[in-house]
Amino acid sequence: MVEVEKIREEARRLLQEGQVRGVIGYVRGPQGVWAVPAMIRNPEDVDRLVWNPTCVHNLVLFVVEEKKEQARQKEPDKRPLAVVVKGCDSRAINVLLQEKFIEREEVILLGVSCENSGVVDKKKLLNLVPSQKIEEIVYGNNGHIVAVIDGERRVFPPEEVLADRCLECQANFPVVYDHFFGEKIKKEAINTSPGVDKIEKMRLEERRRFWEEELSRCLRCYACRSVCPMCYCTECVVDPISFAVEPTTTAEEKAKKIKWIEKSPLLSENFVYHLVRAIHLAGRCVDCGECERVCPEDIPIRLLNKKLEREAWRLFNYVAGMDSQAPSLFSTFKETDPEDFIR
Amino acid sequence: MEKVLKKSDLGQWVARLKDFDLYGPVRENNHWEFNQISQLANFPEDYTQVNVPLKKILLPNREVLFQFEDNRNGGPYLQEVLPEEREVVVFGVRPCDARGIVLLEKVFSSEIPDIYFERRRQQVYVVGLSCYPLPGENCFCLSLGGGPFSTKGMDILLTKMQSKYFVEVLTPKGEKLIKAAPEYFFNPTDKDQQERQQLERKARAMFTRQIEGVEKIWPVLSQMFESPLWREESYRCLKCGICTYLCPTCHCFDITDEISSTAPLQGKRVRVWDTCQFPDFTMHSSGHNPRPDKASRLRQRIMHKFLYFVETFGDIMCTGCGRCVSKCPVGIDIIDILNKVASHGA
Amino acid sequence: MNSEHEPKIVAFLCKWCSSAGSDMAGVSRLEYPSNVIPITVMCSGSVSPLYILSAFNLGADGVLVSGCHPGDCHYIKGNMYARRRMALLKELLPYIGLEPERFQMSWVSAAEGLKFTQIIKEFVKQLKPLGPQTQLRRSL
Amino acid sequence: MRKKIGVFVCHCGINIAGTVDVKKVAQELSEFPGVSYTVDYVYMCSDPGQNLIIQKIKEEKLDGVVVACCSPNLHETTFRRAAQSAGLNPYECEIANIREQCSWVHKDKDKATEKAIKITKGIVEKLRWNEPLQPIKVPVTKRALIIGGGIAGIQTALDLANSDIEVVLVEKNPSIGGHMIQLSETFPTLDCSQCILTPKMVEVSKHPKIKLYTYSEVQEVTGYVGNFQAKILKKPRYVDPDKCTLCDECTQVCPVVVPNEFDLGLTGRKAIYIPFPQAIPATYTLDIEACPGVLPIACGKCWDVCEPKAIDFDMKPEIVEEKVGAIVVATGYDLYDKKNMAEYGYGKYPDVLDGLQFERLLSASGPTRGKILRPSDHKEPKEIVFIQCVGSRDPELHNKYCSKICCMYTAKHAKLYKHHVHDGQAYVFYIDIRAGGKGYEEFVNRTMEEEGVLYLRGKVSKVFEENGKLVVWGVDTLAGQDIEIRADMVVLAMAIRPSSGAEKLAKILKAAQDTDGFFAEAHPKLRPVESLTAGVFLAGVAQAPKDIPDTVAQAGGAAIKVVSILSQPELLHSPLVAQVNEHLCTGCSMCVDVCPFSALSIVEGKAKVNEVLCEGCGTCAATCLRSAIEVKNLTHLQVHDMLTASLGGLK
Repeated sequence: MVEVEKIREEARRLLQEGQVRGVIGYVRGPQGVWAVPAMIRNPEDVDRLVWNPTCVHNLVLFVVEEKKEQARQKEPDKRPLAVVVKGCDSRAINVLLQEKFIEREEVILLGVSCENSGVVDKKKLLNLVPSQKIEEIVYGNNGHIVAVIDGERRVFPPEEVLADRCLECQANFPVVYDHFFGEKIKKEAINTSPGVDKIEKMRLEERRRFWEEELSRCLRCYACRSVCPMCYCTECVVDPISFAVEPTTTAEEKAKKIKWIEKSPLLSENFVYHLVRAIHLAGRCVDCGECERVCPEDIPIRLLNKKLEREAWRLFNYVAGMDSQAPSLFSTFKETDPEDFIR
Repeated sequence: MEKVLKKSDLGQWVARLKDFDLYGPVRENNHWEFNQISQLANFPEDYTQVNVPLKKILLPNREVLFQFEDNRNGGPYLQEVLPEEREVVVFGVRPCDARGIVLLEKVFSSEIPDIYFERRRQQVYVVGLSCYPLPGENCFCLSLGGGPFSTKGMDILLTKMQSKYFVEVLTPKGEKLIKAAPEYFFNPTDKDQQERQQLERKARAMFTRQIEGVEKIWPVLSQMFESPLWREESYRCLKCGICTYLCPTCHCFDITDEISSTAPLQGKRVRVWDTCQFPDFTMHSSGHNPRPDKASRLRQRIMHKFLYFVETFGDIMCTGCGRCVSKCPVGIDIIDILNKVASHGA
Repeated sequence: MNSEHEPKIVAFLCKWCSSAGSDMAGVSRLEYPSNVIPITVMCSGSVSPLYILSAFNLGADGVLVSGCHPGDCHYIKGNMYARRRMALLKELLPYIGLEPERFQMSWVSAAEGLKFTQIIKEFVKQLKPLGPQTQLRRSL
Repeated sequence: MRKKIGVFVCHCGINIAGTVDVKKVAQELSEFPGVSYTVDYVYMCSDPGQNLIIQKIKEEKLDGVVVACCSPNLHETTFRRAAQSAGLNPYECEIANIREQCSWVHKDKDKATEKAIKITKGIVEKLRWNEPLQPIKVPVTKRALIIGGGIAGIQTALDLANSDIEVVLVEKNPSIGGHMIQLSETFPTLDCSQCILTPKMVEVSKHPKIKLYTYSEVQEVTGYVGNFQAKILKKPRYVDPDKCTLCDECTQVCPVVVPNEFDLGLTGRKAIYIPFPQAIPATYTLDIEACPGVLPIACGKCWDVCEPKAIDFDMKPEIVEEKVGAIVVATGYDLYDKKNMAEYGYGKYPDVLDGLQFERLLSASGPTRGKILRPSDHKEPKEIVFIQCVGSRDPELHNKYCSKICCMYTAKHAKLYKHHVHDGQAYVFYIDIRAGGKGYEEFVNRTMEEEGVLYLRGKVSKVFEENGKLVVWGVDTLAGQDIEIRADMVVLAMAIRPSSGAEKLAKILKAAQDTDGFFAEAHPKLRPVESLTAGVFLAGVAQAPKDIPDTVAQAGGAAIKVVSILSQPELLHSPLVAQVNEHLCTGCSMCVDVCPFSALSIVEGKAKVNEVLCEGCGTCAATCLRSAIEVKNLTHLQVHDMLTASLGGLK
C-alpha cells in the first residue's frame, strides 16, 4: 500500500534541500474529496499532498507546461521538477524522453503503484451514490475502493467504480522512476479493450453510425487535446491561426497557415480532427485515458487511440512508452512489416 | 396566470403542440441534452440539468451569416442567410438557464440587435422546470439573485408536485401554449399554492454552495487585476473551452469564411463559438498576445462576468448553474474563487 | 443509380516509380478511366496521413498512394516508412466506418504502366457501387 | 502579393489536342484566380513555342508559368530554361502533365478535358506558393578516390591523374592489377594481357598525381559530393617496401605453403610472398593468417634471413584519412561460388576448372609455364569440354543475368587450346552465342571454322569421373539427341558476381545495389556510370558484367564524370531541399531517424538540414508531427491547395 506520508517525506526533503524547484502532485480540491493537481513549492505545503483513488490526472501534462514556461523565462530555474507518476503517467514520461522533449535529469519521478486497483471513474461512482456527500475515498483490500459516505464505509469492487482504462491496464506501476512507493503487483487485465472489440464486431454501417452519433456531439472545446501530455506541439494542425509568429513575420508568411479543417464543429470536421489526433498519437498514446475523462460530451475518444494501440502491437509489436531509447513507431520500420494491404 | 396540470395530462398537452418543434431533455451516454423530441410524457426522475445549455438553440455553435460568390460578371454577390423560420418549444429549462437568456438578450437584443439571435429568440418558447430537488451539487444561483423557482426568461414555469404540475404562465407566449389545450389546465387550489410554496422553501434550504456577500465582489475585483490569486488558481487550468462552452451566458464567437469553391469563389461566412480560455483568442496578427497565460485568461473569465458586465449592463453575467465547476476536469471552482475574492475585500 | 456515380480519386504518385509508371501507361497508350487526378510527390514516404484525410475532407471518393516497390525506392527507404504509416491508417479508416476500398496503396514501378492502369480500373470499379463518400467530406 | 501566372496549353500536334479540348482548358484556366494570361499553341516545345512563352513572360509581366504539356521528365528543363531566359526564376515554371497522364490514356474528350483542367489548376495552385530558388553552391575538393585497382580502377586513375586531378587509389589485395593481370591473352586480338596491363600498372605507381594504397580497404565515408572524407584501413604487410630488395630469400626459408590466390589454388605460395613477379608495389607481404606467428619464437626464419631487415613484425593496422571530392567504385567481380556448381564436379574433380584457372594454365607465367596440363596428372588433355553459362541465365537456381564475357573467353580458350594441343578436340556447350562486339563474331566463327572446335547447343546436366575420364552428359538441342563426352578436362564459364565486399561498400557509400548485387546506376541508359549517390561513380564490372574494352570505356566515362564535378569551382545542388520551421520544431529527432541521407541533425534543440546531403524526398515532412519540416516548393500548403483545386470544390 502506498503510504502518502512517505511521498510527503520525500517531497519535503527535496524541497528543503533545494534539489527541486517544485513538486507536482495531488492535493484535495475545492470540491471536497476530489483531488486536483497542484505544484508544491514550499516544504511547509507538502502536507497538502494526497494519494487516493481520485488522483486521476496525468501530471506529466504539467511537466510539459513547466518546460514550456521555463523556455520563455529569461533566467530559467534549471533545477529539476519532482512529479508524482502512476504507471501510465510514467510511460508518458518515457515518450517525452524518447522524443527528447525533456531530459531525464529534468524530472525526479515519485512513482506510485496503483497496485491491484486504479483510479475512480467519477461518473461511475456518482451513478451509484448520486447525491450523497462523499467524505473520503480510499483504497481497500484487493483493489476495492472504499467511499466514506455520511460517516459510513461503503466498499465497491473495482469493476464497478474504476476507470475503464484502469480495468484494462496491464502495467499498473511505473516503468521509470526515481523513488517508488507501494508494491509492484502485476495485474492481469481481462481484456485490453472490450470497447474496441465491440466496434470491430460491428458492421461497417453500424460503426459509421456509432461514430457519427458520438462525434456529432463534439463541441471542439479541445479539452481532449489540452489535457494530453503528448499534444505538446506549439501549434496544432487544426488551429486556425499561426502561433509561430514574431514581429518580423511577414503577412505572406502568415497567409501560409493551412486551414486543414474548419473551426465549425461540423460532423465532417469533427471526424477529421479526431482522426488526425488519433494518428498523431499512434505509438505515443500511453492510455492514461484523460482525453476521455475530460470530455464534457462523454465521447469515447479512447476507443480511437486504443484501436491504434492494438494495431501497433499486432502489426509492429510496438507498445508506447516502454522504452525511452527505442525509435518511435513511425521513425523506424522493419523489412518484414506487413504489406498484404498493398497492391 | 397560475394553473395546475395533472401529471398524466402533460403528454396530452404536448401532443397538441403540433405546430412547434419540440425540444426536451434526452439522456445521452452519461448526461442530458436538449434534443428534438416528438412527445413528452413526463420529466424523468433522474433528470438534473442538460449539458449544453439553451444557448445551443439561441446562439448555435455555427451560425451562417451570409453566403458569398465572386461572380465574374456581376462582381461579388452576397446573400443574407437568416435562421429558418420555425417555432420551438423547449421543455425542462432550469431557471438558471432561462436567466441566461435574459443576460444574452442584454448583449444581443439591446441597442443594436443581432438579427440572428433576435429571430431565434422570438421563435423560442421556454417552458421551465423548477428545481426541487436541486439538479446539481454545485448549484449556487441563490447567491446571484436567482433561485430554484426563478421565472426570469421563461414563458411558463412548471413545478413538479405530488400529482400535478403547478403551472405559472408568465407571458403571452406562455398563454399561447396553454391555449393549445385549455381543457387540461385548471385553476390551482389553495392547497396547490401551499404545496408549491413549501417546495420552494425546501429547495432554497438545500443549497450547500454559496458566495458570501456577492455585492462585495465587483468593487473588490476592480482592485485585483494584479492579484497573485489568478496565477495560483489557474495553475492547473488546461486551457480547454469546457467552462465557457457549457456556460449559459458566455457568448464569445469567431467569424470565419468557409470556402466551398475557389474558382469561382463561393462560400459562407459563419459565426462559431470561441472562448477567452483558448490561447489564440486574443492573439494579435503581430504575434503579440495580451493575455499570454492561463492566469490572465482565468482573470478575464471572472472579471468579465463579475466586473465588466456589471459595469456595462448592470448585471452579473453568471446564473449560478454550476456547470463550469462540475465539468472542469481539474476542479477549478468559480465559487471557491469568488469567495476568495470576497474575502480579499473583507 | 449508384452505378452512375463517377468517383473522384486522388492518386499520390511518387515521382520516380509510380508517376513514371503512369507516364509509361501513357506512352503505351493504355486506356483507363479518367476519374483519377494524379498528384506527383517526390516519394511515397512524403505522403502524410493528413494529406489522405484532407483529400477525403475536400471531397475525394477514393485516395491512392503509390510508391516504388520495396528495395527500389529512389530514396532508398522512403517507401518503407510510408508502408508503416499507411498500414495504420488503413486499419483506422474502416474502424470509423469508411469503406476499406476507399483508401488503397500500391507499388508501381516505372515499367509497370500496365499494372498502373489495372489498379486504376479496379479502383474505379470498386468505388462506383459505393456512391459518393460523405462521411469525411466537408458539408457546408 | 498574388503572382501573375501564365498558363500555356500545348496541343502537342494531335497528341493532346486530339483528346483534350485545349481551347477549353485555356478558357477555364483564364478564369482561375491568379491566372492572368492563357494561350494554347500547337507545339510549345518548338522554338516558336518557347519564344511565345518568353515573349509573354515579358509582355504580360508574368511571375510564374505553367506549361500544360507532356511529362515533366521530358520538357521541364526546356521550359525552365526558356522561363529563365525571359528573366524568370526557373522554379517559377511548372509542368502540368496532360499528355502521358491524360490525353494518351483517355478517349472520352469531355472527361479528358475535365481532368486536364483539374490537373492544370492543381499545378497553378502549387506554383502560386513556389519560391524562387537558387541552386545550392558547394565547395569542391579536387581529389578523387578510386576503390579497386583492377583495369577499371587503373584506367580511371590514369585518366584522372592525366587530367591533373589527384587520385587516391585503394586496392584490397597486395598488388593492383585485378583479374586482368591473371589473364593470358585477351579476345578478340589475342594480345598478351600482362604485356598491355603492366605498363599501366607501372604508370600508376610512378604517377606523381596518384597516391596508391594497396592491401587497404575503405572503412568509412562521410560527407557529400565535393567533400567526402574517407577513412582507409591499411592492413599491415609486415614488410617495409622501401627496405625490401626483392631478393626472395624469405620465401625460400618460409616453411608454410598455402594455396596461391593468383593461380586460383593451382599452385601454392609461402606465408610470405609476392603475389606475382610484376606486382605493384613490388614488395612482399606476410600473410598473417598463414604465418605460424609473428613472434620469432614461433618461427621467424624469414626475419633471420632478411638482410636489409625489411621484415617488421610490429607493424600495426593503420587508418589514414583522405579528403576527396568524388569517388569511383571499381570493385570488379568474383567468380560464382564453386559450391553452387556441385553437379559439374567443380571443386570435387581437380580437372574441372573454371575459366580463370584455365587462363592461368594458358599463361606463360602460370603454374604450367603455359602448357595445358591436367592438374591431376599433368597430362595433356586430348578431349576438353567447355561449358558456358555456368550459373548465369538461370533464374530458378542461380543468377538470372548473362555474365556477358563468357561466350568470348570460351571461344578464346578453345582457340588457344587448339594452338597448344593441335591434336586435341574441344567441345563447347552453349545456350546462345553472344558475340556482339567489334570483331567478336568473326573471332567466334574462326574458332569454330579454323580450329574445328565443336559447338554444341545445349546444356550439360552432369559431369562425373569414371576411369580417369570426366564423363559429360549433355544434350544437343539442335540435333535433338543426348550426348556423352568422355573428356580429360572440363572448363566451366562460371558466372561472375559482384565482388564480395560490394555489399559492405554499398552501405559505406550509401550507394544502392541492384537486385543482383551490382551497384545500381542512376539511369540504365542515360546515366550508366553514375550511382544514385551524388559524387559516387561506377566503373567496370562493379556496375554490371562487361569485358575489358567496355570496362576501359566506362572507366574513361567515370573519369570524365569526375572531372566534370572536380573541374568546377563549386558544385550546384538542387535547392529543392527540406527546410525547418524553428518555431514549430521541438527537436524530437524523428526526422533525423528517418532521413535516408543522414542530412538532418539536431543542433541546439532544433532540426537542421544539411542542404547538400538532402535529396528532397520529404520523408521527414510526413514523419514530423508538427509540420515543422517541409520540402521547398512542395509544402503541405501546396499539397493542400493542389487537393482543393484538383477536387474542384465541395459543391
